[in-house]
This record gives sequence, structure tokens and C-alpha cells, in this order.
Amino acid sequence: QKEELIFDIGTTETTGVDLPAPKGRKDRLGGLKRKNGTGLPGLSEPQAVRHYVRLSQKNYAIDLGLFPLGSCTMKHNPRLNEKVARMPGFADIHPLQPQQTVQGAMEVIEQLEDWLKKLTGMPAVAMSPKAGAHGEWCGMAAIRAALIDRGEVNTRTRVLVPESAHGTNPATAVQCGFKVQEIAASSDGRVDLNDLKAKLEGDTSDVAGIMLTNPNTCGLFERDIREIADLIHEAGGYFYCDGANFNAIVGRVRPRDLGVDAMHINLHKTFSTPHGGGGPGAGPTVLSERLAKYAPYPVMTVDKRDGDYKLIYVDDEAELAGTDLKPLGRMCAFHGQMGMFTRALTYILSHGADGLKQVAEDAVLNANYIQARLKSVMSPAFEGYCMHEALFSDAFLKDSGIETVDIAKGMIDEGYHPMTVYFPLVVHGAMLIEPTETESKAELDRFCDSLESVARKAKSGDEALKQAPYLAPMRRLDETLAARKPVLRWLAEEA
Amino acid sequence: QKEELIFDIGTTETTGVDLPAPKGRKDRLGGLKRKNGTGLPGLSEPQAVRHYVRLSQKNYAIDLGLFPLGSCTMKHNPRLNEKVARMPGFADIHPLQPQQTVQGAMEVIEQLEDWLKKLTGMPAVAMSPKAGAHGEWCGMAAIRAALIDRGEVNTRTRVLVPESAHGTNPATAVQCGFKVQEIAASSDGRVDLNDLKAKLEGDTSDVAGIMLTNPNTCGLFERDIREIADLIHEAGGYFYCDGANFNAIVGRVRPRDLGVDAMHINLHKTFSTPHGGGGPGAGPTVLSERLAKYAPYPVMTVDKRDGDYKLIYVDDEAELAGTDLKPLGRMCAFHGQMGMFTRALTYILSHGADGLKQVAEDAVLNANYIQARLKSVMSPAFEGYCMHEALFSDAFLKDSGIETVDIAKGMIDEGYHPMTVYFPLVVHGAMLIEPTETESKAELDRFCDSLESVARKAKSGDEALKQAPYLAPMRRLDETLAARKPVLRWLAEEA
Amino acid sequence: MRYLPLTPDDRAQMLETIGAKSVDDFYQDVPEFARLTGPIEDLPMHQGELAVERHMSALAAKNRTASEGPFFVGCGAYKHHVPASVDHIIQRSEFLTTYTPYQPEIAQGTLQTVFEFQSQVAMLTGMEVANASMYDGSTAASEAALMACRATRRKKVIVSGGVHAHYAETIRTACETQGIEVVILPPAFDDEKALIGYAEDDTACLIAQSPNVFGTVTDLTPIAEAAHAKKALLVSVFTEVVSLGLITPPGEMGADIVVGEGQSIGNPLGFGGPYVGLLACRQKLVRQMPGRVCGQTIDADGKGGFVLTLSTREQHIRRDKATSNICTNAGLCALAFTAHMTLLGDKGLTQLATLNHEAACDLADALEAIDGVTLKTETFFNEISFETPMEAGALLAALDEKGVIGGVRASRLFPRADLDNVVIAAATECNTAEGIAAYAQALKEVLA
Amino acid sequence: MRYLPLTPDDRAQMLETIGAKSVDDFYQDVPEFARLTGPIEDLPMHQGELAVERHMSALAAKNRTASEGPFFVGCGAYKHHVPASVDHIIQRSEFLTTYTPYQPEIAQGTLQTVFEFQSQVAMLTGMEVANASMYDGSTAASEAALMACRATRRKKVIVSGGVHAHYAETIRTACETQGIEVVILPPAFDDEKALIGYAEDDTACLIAQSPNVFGTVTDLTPIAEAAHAKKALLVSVFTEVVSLGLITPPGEMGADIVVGEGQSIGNPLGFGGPYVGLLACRQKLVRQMPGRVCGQTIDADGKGGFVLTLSTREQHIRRDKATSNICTNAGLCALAFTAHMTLLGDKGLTQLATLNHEAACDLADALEAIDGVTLKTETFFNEISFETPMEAGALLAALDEKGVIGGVRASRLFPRADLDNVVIAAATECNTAEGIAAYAQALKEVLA
Repeated sequence: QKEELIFDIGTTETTGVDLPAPKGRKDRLGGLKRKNGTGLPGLSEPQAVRHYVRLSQKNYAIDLGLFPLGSCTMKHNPRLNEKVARMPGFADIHPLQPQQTVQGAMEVIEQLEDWLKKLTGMPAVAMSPKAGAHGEWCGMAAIRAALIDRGEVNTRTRVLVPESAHGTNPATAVQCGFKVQEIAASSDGRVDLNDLKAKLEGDTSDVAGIMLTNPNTCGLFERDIREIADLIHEAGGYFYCDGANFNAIVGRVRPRDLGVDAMHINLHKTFSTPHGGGGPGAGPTVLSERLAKYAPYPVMTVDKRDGDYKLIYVDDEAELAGTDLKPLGRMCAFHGQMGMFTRALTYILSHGADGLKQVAEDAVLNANYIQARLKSVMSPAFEGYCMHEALFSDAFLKDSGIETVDIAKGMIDEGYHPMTVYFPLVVHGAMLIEPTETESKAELDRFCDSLESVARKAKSGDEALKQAPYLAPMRRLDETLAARKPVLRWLAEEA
Repeated sequence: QKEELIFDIGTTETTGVDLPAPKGRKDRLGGLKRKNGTGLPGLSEPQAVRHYVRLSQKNYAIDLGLFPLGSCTMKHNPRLNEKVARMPGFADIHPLQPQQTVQGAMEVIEQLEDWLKKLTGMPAVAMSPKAGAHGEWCGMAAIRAALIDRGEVNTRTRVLVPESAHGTNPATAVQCGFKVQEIAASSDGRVDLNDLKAKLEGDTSDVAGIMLTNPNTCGLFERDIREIADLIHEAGGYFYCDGANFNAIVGRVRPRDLGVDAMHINLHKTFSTPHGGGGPGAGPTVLSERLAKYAPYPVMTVDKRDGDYKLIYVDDEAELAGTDLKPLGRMCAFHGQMGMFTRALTYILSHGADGLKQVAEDAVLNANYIQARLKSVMSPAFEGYCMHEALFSDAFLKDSGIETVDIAKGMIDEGYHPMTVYFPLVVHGAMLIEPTETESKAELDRFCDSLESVARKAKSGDEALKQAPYLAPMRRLDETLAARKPVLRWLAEEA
Repeated sequence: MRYLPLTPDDRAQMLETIGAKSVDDFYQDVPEFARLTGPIEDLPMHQGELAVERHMSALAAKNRTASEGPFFVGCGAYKHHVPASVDHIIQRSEFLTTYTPYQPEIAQGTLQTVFEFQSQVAMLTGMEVANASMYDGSTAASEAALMACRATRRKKVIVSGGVHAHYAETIRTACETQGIEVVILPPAFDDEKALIGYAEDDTACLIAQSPNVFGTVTDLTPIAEAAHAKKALLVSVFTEVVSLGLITPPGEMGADIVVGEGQSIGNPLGFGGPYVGLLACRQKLVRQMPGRVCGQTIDADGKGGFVLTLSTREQHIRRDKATSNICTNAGLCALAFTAHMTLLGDKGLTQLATLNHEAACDLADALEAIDGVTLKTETFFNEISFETPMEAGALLAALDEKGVIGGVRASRLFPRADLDNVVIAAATECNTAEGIAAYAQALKEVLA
Repeated sequence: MRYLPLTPDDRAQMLETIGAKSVDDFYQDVPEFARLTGPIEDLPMHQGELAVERHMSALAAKNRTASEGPFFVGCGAYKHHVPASVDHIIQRSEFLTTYTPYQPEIAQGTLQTVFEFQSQVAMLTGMEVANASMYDGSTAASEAALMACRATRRKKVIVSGGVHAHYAETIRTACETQGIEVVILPPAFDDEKALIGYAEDDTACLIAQSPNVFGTVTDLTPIAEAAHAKKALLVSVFTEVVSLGLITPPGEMGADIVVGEGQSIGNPLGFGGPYVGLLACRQKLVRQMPGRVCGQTIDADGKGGFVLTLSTREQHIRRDKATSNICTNAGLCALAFTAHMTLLGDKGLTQLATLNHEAACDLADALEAIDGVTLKTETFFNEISFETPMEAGALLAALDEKGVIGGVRASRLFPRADLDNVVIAAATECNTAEGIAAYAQALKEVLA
């Protein structure tokens, strides 16, 4: 059933709030009072609730079933985390109220920092990045700040990025003023070490660093990682690790031990803060000894007199005096996604050091189980075990006339959200399946049964798949039309 | 999609809670420790959340659309009410903790009592009844207590009940030790005043009272109500008014002015506490001067020394000394549905005296609009305006081969919950439609369009309706089978 | 008004369609003298959310919550931890804002959870069947007494002195209106077996409670045997459902009807309600059972599903011949119970019950060790009674001043001189070792 | 572990299916020296809900909430009342636990709300198009600066002295890594027009804020004209979106890109985040716009629906040539914004904005009347700045002792001696007349 837009059902005279009547006093707006209404439609509360509840039912969600989007890590969102985030002591405090009145909030930040540092083995963490890509930006900006300090910022501009990387990696490097050089992938889905070596031969005085995802976007652990780190360090560069897949190794491997200089952590992936249809994220970024002092504002310190936590908010020479801090600047107003910090800390304390290790292990076990169950029907992209996600190519669809997208849409009719498709780019017609640790074996079996059935239909060339889905709230949507004639907002029909 | 039972997906070894390990100390259970496990299946939190979220989507609800169940009053449940009920100061207090520590809770009760008394014009209210039927029981028990006081409990045993009454009325009368005598309905859907007069002619020394719903179950106001009240009072009996439909007159009519001696108020109907798939209810019962002193325990008083609220909990001569109270006994442990009181008071304060009046008027306007829109296609049961619900008979289905139940199931395929059907019993194939005040005109129009379309199909004898619904999560369910071979619980399959 | 979608324009248009001048027309059947013209006097007008929330918050802030400090109040309602996911589930629009599942095709969510609830209650209590829930434990108990009278066609009920006073009074109030004699034995710490001597040929049922209101756990088997010897029934009551995770279920001890309070699982203290009454019985009594019941069946396509059933017992069909006048259950509270119990499972419930019992054992140890304290309950689950030389109300007030909410004075339930110095105290998984130590220390100081 | 469904049996069976001995096999690519054997040291083990909730509650209790007493802190985040239904909506499982709508057929709920959001933002700001939201107002501002540079192919950005210090720093940090020159004018209470003199032929954009960080409301028209005369753009910033309910929208004053913080609508203070950045612009700039965008289309049956679109601007397609590296929006916060805005409508928003402005006027009146207080903001919306003879930090601490949280010392944002005695104070619909009187009284006492 179609749900109309608020613009079709609301009116500018309707409102779902009751406010006291204004007193009607003279304004002090300096003649800038609005002359025209906004035109915004209002709904009464019953209408508004119904509108959004009905719309919600048009969504698939992790609470409804397996959500196997590879590299997105859709896991169960514990409701305790939501409850804690809504405690007035966290939800109803202002970032600029006197710091003595928010010591509990700063303790939350301190405790989360402590966990993140210990889990990664890193000495410092910048908490303010607002999402994973923002954390990448923070890490690369810290490298840039270090290069400024070294007087090499104008010369060291080359950043190596594997071709299998998330698009955010090259985009971030460029946003931070670097130039991107691609590294080829090896046939086993990892960085081609020879290609890397070749690119680091000779003059490396232009090398700023490398951006590497590990486990990588093929769901594989970069087994040469230590050698790669050494190579980049020898070349005078820094090792940025994209921590998007940290959930596969948390509690089992510390990135510092691998030679990492900076790594962002997607709190929503590893520590289960809710995705909410595309955000908010949170991307705290851990930094090595070499980069620690460049962490951005605000910087948290402890007041030596009374042990209180204190945030240095802005570039203030007086405040920084006596420290060796050289903040790279500021990522955003205030100090990051506090609401995600409370959720992540709640999740972390619930799991503990033992539970987090189990999280990684179960995530990897689940992915390998899927790979094992499907390998005879579909085409695993690479040999051997995977980490937290199983990657298949479209080789098994050869000559069937069916494409990866059809498999995806076919899975919708099976009652599932599809896997990630056509990513990573290094695998043809890629299908990347990440079940996470919060799925039961029974659920995995049902999912594999469904995917197997769709794959078999596809192999047999079942034309019906090309029109799937049939059972979703909508049929296939025309994305080309949307891009060709963008309609990005509602407009009143002309009279 | 079928959702399996927890017994099929859970195991006794799985749990969705983490508790500290017991210390293993010697028990003091006197040898009564359980020898066998309960067999109860557990689920991890992700599994449990998914199970119940999936199940929820198999329900229709007011948040999804119009829910026109006549005499059930399904209106919007404001979320503020839910928020308030969950404030720790209300949710996390114990009914038996020291009364000095719960003065705020008692003030809530006092404030709600004040509103209920003023809205009904009655001098007293018993707060402990746990649902509407429980409130009826309370009112009839108060009448019984008064008759005991008059020494007439063994002689005055006859209670008059209209044939259109809810089943709870006669059931309650019998539960309270009375005998039921039916009063016939008049052709205009009200009490047949002549029949009533006939039954009160001659010796009325056996008359205990009358139970009358007003507005009545046909959605009509009993226009002879004052005369009826006078007749029953002259006969030496009491007037119990079923307040199920108080929502139609709140703020416009005070039951005390009509001669009522006792009336329960369904908080969920008039004051929008959530129905929750069948409860919990709450049925505070207002009492006239003649019945006030028989209100059950607990009785709230104000401490004369310090102005604190105080509840007299049990039959305690010392506590009652100096009052004229003669409590009829106790309706239940503690003091009623506190969680519903906080919600109802929140709703009442939100509406205020002006808003509550508007509630009644809009509810009645909406019902009359539906009646007006459908009267040409369907058969209004009675002439003239209705109150808060519109009643139709199945006369328009004559010779079509289609029955009321088919109309109901047909409405499911239109995306609506059906109206109340086959009630009241005095109307053949009754269809009782109550939209409530929280529906917009646009929603009413859509509903009327759908019902009109189903009614037209029915009139034309469309056989497909007899198999409806087609589009619901399930097809028509076999209720006869369920009753003939009752399967009321899961049982492990025998090995 | 934020909850009223009709606009002034809508109202005018609708009146026109109806052919009425104003809404006053609809109220023409109201006797003229009773028609109110404006809003009722002496009551405030509507207020916005901010104002109402402030008002209610201020009232809430006047109460002291059970989480604010050491808290040992039980006697029929218990402070337990409820997982946050339970509240998420019951706040789902589709559960919160739906009605009694009269149209099963679009109510399978509610119906399946009720079926799960009934099954869980039957398994927990060791009984054959259970209904879809009652208002609370006390009304479940009174319905059980009436049910026993119907089943035995007798009119006499014996209630032990260990039954919660509110329950006993609720039973008496309900039964007496129907001419049923109710004998309530004097309060006794540990003498449920006193019932045995009261089983006579005219007895409909014996009503025992275990753990009883003072905390004592009792073997019901001999009581059941005594009842059955006279063709009477044993009604077994509990107020703390968590006890069933550790104690032999009433069904294994011969009870015919088991009733109790389900609040502890899934539901907050909430100052007394809404709670959820559990009622289970033997299969042979099922048609005398009051209240709503859900049963399995199939749909027109042969697919399994659920419906409300056995409604021929109920008031809406049987009217004055119904088994009871009940027409709701405790829907949402029962759902909370089922969701929480599903999270626990046998493993979690056993562990929870064990933690409760151990906390009570620790409390008993700590208090018994204090001069002047006499423990009155030899065996117990998570609640104990003790006597001191001090009047219990004064004692609790003194403890309160030291920040400890120490329990319930027995005389609040039973106004009898011999119980004036008795305190009933409960301990659950929410009571920490520090809290128990604080209780002992405070009590020692008060009695010193 | 309550969040992990696999049982030991499951794990064993799955390993067998896979043909692995243990999970260690899967980690064989990890260099041996880096393989951890047990849980990481010096970190606690898992805990139950009760324990974790207690821990977090204790931390929460150490903070003083904005609802506890008179509270006047603004400067980019504002205390407003959010209707309870907004939180209900964003806690719907289907909104809370879904991902970016990559599969539009099963994500129309998210997509349609995003379309409604984009439309609301465009209408509010008086602009032609808006994106699906940014991280927050400050990052929206830095993205707008970068966008202006791309659109004009220039590398110089001028930021007014009225722009929130954090915003200015965020802009500078983001721009400088790309070799863009950022000129930040010295802080000024009411001199957005100072920007006019800085518009040159190499200027990509002027960035003005109204209401500015001190509270002053400014007519942007002459600034826009100055920018346009040099073919530069005007980027307009706001930190209090409620102001748009009462003030002429930037779109009507010639702004080319409008960015701001949306927290005030639908979102709690939350100690600084997550918030929701708003970004709207002229139609002609749409392909330079960063971030996610939703557009209307039709499905295979011709039915209207929504999809993410214009993704060729984005990093996952364009990689190193993308308009930005952004790959999320503020999904849930944007939904909260949209739901709250839908409840308000034009009528409610106008009323809300008026109440805010009147509260600030009342505050200004009350404080101005005190000896020693100089108001520094002639025009304002809901925030004012004032100067006293006392250092602002000490002043606020003294107010705090009297129970009033009086605002932000300007030197916290701008560490400059000339601002040492300046306080920035905001008032909203949450500030009562009593609270404002309490502020005035406390201030009078402190300054006496």
C-alpha cells in the first residue's frame, strides 16, 4: 500500500504539538522577521505516528532477519545500549556546560578510550571523528601534520592504496591533499607484494604512506602485513589501517603489533551502535606513538589539582603550554558522537575481554560456515578460509544470462536482504556475505538454503529472476531515471 | 512467513541473560528443591528480539490504521503517556514501601480521583478495580454492601438488565449474588420503558437495582434515563451505569446529574491507556453519596497531622475508628493499576477540561459522519443521529448469500480491521463501527470508500467474499476445530 | 489539540454531509437540565507536552525508587532486573496498540505469544493447561476459589494463614457475594499444614501458599492428599514466580489449580500494577477455567495458526451463566512475562532463582547474627521473617533514616498484636553483598 | 553471552562442516608473533545487564542535566522539548536496525523519510535542493566551503568573525589540507558585514552566520551581493535551526549554500552528538553537493518510489575523484528531525520560534536592567551576549553555586582578552519566567 507524502496529507494549519500562546511582545529581530510562511505541512500526533509506523514496515531490518551486507557488519543492536544512551545524565547534558558538571560524561569517554587503546595496543585515540570516513580523514590528517612537522609535507604526497580498497580510502587521501597510487591485488585476494615492492623501489622520498584495510575487503587477512608495514616505514611513510573490519580480529590481534600508525574504528560495526538507515556513525581513530601528539581538538587532560577531567577545546596557547601536543586542528564542533560512545561502552562492558574475543571468533566461524555450505553451488572468489565475510564471484553464472544483481533481487523474494554486490571491484560480479556473530546456526542454514536455491535457479537460467523481486513492497526501481531527471524534493503543484 | 514457536527454536541450555555465577552455598529450601528441569526453552537476545518483532508484524494495530471496533474504542495512544509511566519514580516503586517515600504516587492517585469525580459529578471513586468488568463487580458489590446495611440483602436480589447489554452485565450481577431479569429493547434501540414499568409494578421489595449502559451498546443515548433512574430509586433499588461508553459524553454530561449511583470508567477507552492485545485494563468506579462509604480497601485518607496521604490497607478497626467507612472488602492486592493511572492522568492533563469535551464531540461527529456516508449503501439499525458509534444491521444483505462475517473478512483485504460484528445481539447481523476522535476526515473517507465497495460487492452476491481474507497473514481460521479439540499448549513430541 | 486530527474546516464539512447544524444536535437525547454548556468548571484547560511532562516528573521525583539504595520490600511484589529488550518488545506499536484478537487472521502476533505464554505457565507450574492470564495473582486466587466451588459444587473454602492477607481478603470478598463460606486461618509463619485438619466433606478447596507470605517454603503433598481424600481440591498460590525456578512445582505436589503473581518476570514494581495473574489447572478442569484461552487450529489453506477458543465459558456468549465476568487478560504484562521468560529459558531461570535464594540466605545469615533478632522462617526462597524487641514500624522508620528500606511490617497486612514486632524482608538478584551488609549494620545500630 | 546465539554444539558441528579443527585455523594468516592466546590482559570480563546498567547509571548520575534547574547554555546546541512520539518512531526496529538503503525495494521506509527530510530542509532554508544530511552543522560548513571552492575553482575562503569558533576551525582544518587559504576574521558581536570588504576575484566564498555565535541576527543580502559581484558564493551558516521559523530564510537573502545544525529539532543535547547537519543549495550546484541524496523514480510496475541517486559524485563510484569522502549521513537523527518537523508544521514551528524569541527578549530585559551588565547584541533570536565587570568564568561559577547554569563564557571559544568578561546565554521554550527571574536575581547578587 502506498503511503502518501506528508505534503499530501498535512496542512500548514495542522500541528501535532501544543505550545503556550506567545505573549505578542515586540520583536528584536532587526526587521528580519520572516515575511512568508515556510509552507511546511503539519500532522496531528495520531497521523504522524501512523505515517512513520506504516513507512517503517516498508523497511527490512536486522530485527527482522539476517542482513548479510558484506563490509557493512549488520549485527544485533542490544536494547540496553539504547536505554543507557537515553539516561537523562547522558542525553540531557550540553557539550559546553561547565566541565565540573559533566565529569561522568568525560569518564565515559575516558573509559571508552582506555578500551580502544588496549584492544588495539595503541597509545592514543582521537574521539571526535563522526564516522568511519571521518576517522580516515583524521588519521590521514595526522600523518599530514607529522609531515609538516618533518618539513616534508610538500614532498611526501604519494599514498599507496590497494585497488580492492573502499572508495573512501582514495577519496580521503585526496581530500587530505595527497596523490593516490594504486597497488595491484594478488591472485589470492591480497596486496600484491611484488607490486608494492616495485612501487617502493628507488626514490621513496615522495612516499607519505599506505592505506590498507585489514582484514581486507575480500574478507582476507593480509598475511604480509608486517612486511608491508616495515616496507612503508623504511620508505619514510606511515601505515594507515582502515579498521572497518576490526570486528573480525578484536581480542585476537592488536593492530599496533602489526605496525599500524593510525586506524579508525567504526563503532557501529565492531561495537554494535545502530546504523539507523545510514547513520549516525562514529569513527574514533587510534594513533601510534609517532602520531599521538597530532590528535585533533578537543584534547582531554586530567586536572592536576583535583583529578577532574578537562577538555582543551580550542587552539589556546595557554592551555597547551607545557605539553608536547600539536593538534592537527579540529574535526567538528564539540567532541564527537557521545551518544555512540555510551552505546559502544555499554556493549563493550557487556561483552568484556572474553566476550569480544568470542565476537570475532563467532563472526569468522559463521562466515566460514556460509562459505563451506555454498562453495559447491557458487564460486568462492579465493581459496582457503575467509575471515568475517565470504566472497563469491559470478563465475558460476557464466552463460546463464543471469547476473549478480538478479541473485540479489531473488534473495529479496526469499525474505532476505541481499548481500553486498559488485564490491570489491577486484572480483567480477562480486557477492560479499557477512553474517556477523549474532546469527544462529539455524538462521545460517535457512539463509544458505535460500541462497542455494536462488543460485541453482540462476544457473539453470531461470528468466524470472531477471524481474525479481516480486514479493517486496516495490518492484525493481529505475535508478537511471532517478539520476537522469533528478527529483530531489517535493514541490507544490502549480495552480 | 511462518514464525516458529520458541519451543521449536530455543533450547533449555540457551539463555538471553547473563547472570553472575551462584556461589554454590547450601540451600535452605527444606528438601523442596526442584528435581526436574522446567523444560523451558531459552533464546539469545538477538533471536528473542527477532522472534517477537517478526510476530508483531502479523498484528494489525491502531498505529497502522483505523480500528473501528465498536464498543472497544480504539483510539491513538499518545507516547508521552508511555514515557511518563516509565519514569523510575513511578515504575520502580513498591506498593508496600513506606508511605512517606511514595507521596508523589499517592498524589497521582488523588489527582486522578479528583478529575474522575468532577467529570462524573460523583462524590467518591474506588480506584482498585483492575478492568471494566472488575469495576462493574465493584459497583454491584457496593450495592450489595448497602443492601446488607439496610438488612435487605436476602430480599432484594433482582437486577434488571437490558437485553442489549454487554455480557459482562448479567455475568457480574450473578457473580455478585443477584438474579437477572431482562428488559426488552424498544424499536428505537433503547430500553423499552413500558417493559421496565411493567417489571417495576406491584411489589418491588425484591428489586436491587438496574444495570444500564449509557450511551448504550447500540450507540444511542437513553433519552428516558432520568425517568428510569427515578423509577428504580422509587422501587428501592440502585442505578448501576456501565460507563464503557463514557467517552461519548465526557465533558458534556455528568452521570451524577442523571441519577447514577455507581459507574465504572474504562481508562483505556475514555482516557486512552493502551489495550495491548487485550489488557491490562483499569476500571475505577465512581460512587454516589449513598454508596460512597462502601468503597473497597485500600482507602486513601490524608494524615491530619502532616497532610501526608495515607492508605488504609486492610480491615483494621483502629484505622477505621472515627470514620463512617464500611468498606465492602477488597478487590485485589495493593491498590489498582497504577501504571494506567499515570497514563490516564497524563492524557487528562494534556486534554484539559476543554480538550476532553472536544474528544467527546469529535468522536460523535466522526461516528455520525460514517453513518451519514454509509446509510444509503448499508442499513442503519435505527433512525436518527448516533453517539460515538454507528450501528448497521445486515438487512441490506438479504438474499445476497453474504453474511456479516464476510463483510468483516472482506474489510481485512481492504487493509482495515473490521468493525465489531454480531453485537449487540438485539440487532440482526449487527455491524458496530466506532471510529473515535483520533481519526482524520481523510482517513474516514478512505474507510467509508472501502466499506462501501465491500458492501456493494456483497449486495451483488460476490461469492469471493465468502472466502476472504486473501491478503492477510492467514486465511480464515477454523474456530470450530479449535474448540472441538482444544490444543492449548505446546507439548514435546514423544520420542 | 495535538491528538485531534479534525480541522475546523473538516468539522464544518462533515456537519454539512450529515445535515446537522452543530454537534449539539447529536446530544439532543440528553435531558436538557443535564446538558453542560462549557467545559466543566474548576478543572484546568489543555496543556502542551512540556508542561504535562514537567508536572508528572515533579510528582515522580517525590517518590523514592527501589534502585536508590538497599531495598528489601517483597510481600507479593519483587524488585527484579528486567532486560531492556523486553520493554522494546512490548512497546512495538503492533503489540502496544492492538486489541483483543477477535480477528485472528490479523492478530497472529498476539495469539502466538499468548499460546507461548500458556505453555510456559503450564510448564513452570507443572500443570496441564493454563489460561491467557488474569488481572493479577490475587484475583487469580479468588477466581480459583470460585472455580473450585463450581467444579466441586460445594460452597466452602479454607484459606491457610500463610496466604498473603490481600489475597485472602480478595478471595473472601469475591466468594461471600456468592454465598460461599470462606474460612481464613490465623496467620502462621510455617503452618500451611494446619489446613489438613479443615478438609471436610463440604469443603470445595484448601488454599495454601508456598513460599507463603512470611517466606516459608512448604511441601504441599500431604495437604493435597488430605484435600483429595475429601474430594476437595488443592489450590496452590505463589506470589513470587521466580521461586518456581528452584522449588518443586505445585503440579508435582498434587495441586489441582495453581495461581500466582507473574510480576517478577518482565514487569516493573509499578506501585502495585498492572501485574499479570497466572492460572493453571488440570486438564479435567479446563471448562471451568475462567478467562481468555488461546488454542491452535488451521486456516482455510491448512496452515497452522491460533485463535481464541472455549469462549462458550465466557460472559460474551454465556452472559449470566458464564464461569466469570472477566473480559480482558493482562495482555501486555503477559507479553512482557513471555518475552522475559524466553530470554531466561530453563538455564537462566534456574540461575536467577539460585541467585535470589542465595541472596536471601546471605541476608538471613547476616541478620540472624545480630543480638535480638529471631528468624521466624526456617525454610524460605527469597523472603524471610524475623522478630526483634522493637515495634516493626518504628524499626523500619529507623532503618529508613539510615538509608535502608528494610521490608514490610507484618502488622501492615495482619493487624495483630502478636505480629507487631515482625518484619518480612525479601532479597533478590538486585541486592548486593554491600547492601546486605549495610542492612545488617543498620539493624545492629538500631537495636543497640 | 546473551548476544551470541551459537551454542558449543553448534560451533563443533560447524567446524566439522567446514573441515577445520578450531577457529584458530581461520587466523593462520596472522603473523605468529601477533596472535593473542587469551583475552587481552588488564581488561574486565563480560558482565550481565544489571551490572552494566548499574555502572553506566552511576556515571550518568555524575552529570547535571539541563532539566535540573535554570539552564541557559547554547552556542551551537540548544535545549528544546522533543515530543515523546519522535523517540518512539526512531526506535522502531525497522528504522533503528536497518542500513543505508542500498536495496530500495525493501528500504522505502528510509528512503521516503529522507525525501521528506530533503524537502523540509529546502523549504525551511528557502533553497532549491538539500541533501540527505551531514554529520553535523560544523562539518556541513566545512563541506560547503570545499564545495564552493570546487564550484568556483578558487582556493580562498573568508569566514566572518561571527561564525562559531568550532565551525571556523573545522573549516580551516578541512580546507588547509587541500591547500585552500582560510581567512578567519576576528570575533565580532554584530559585524557579519565586515565580510563585504573581503570579497575579491580569487574568493571562492564568504561564510557568514546568522544568528551568529554571539546571537546577532544579520541581513545577509548585502553580503550576498558583494560576493556575487566578484562571482564568489555566499555560504550561510546557522547553529539554531529554530530561528528559521521566525527569520527571513537565507535563500531569500541571496545565499548560495546554506548549512547548519539541525539538532534543535528532534534531537537531544547529548553532550555534543550525534547531531544532524543540514545542507541546502541552489539547483545549479547540485552536482557539486557532497553526501547522500535521495530521488524519486518509478518501479517496474510504474509505481512511484524512491532511490539513492546522483551517486556518481560519491566516493564508492568516483573514488579519488569524488566530491567528498563521506559515506554516511546522520540517518536516525535526520529521521528524528523529520518526524519532529512533521509534528510541528509551519504553525507549530512559527509558534515555537516565537516562544524562543520572546524568552530571549525577556532574558535580555531582565539582565540589561542589572547594574554593570552591558548587552552586546542589539538584535537576536534566542541567544544574547552580555559583558560585566567580572571575568566570565568566575561569574558563571558563582551563578552555578546559586543553581543557575548561566551560559558559555565567550573566551571558551575565543581565547582573547577582550572577550574575557563576555557571557553568551540562550533561552528557549524550556526556560520559564521563574527561571529567567532566578537568573537575574542570581546575577544581581553576584555582581553586587
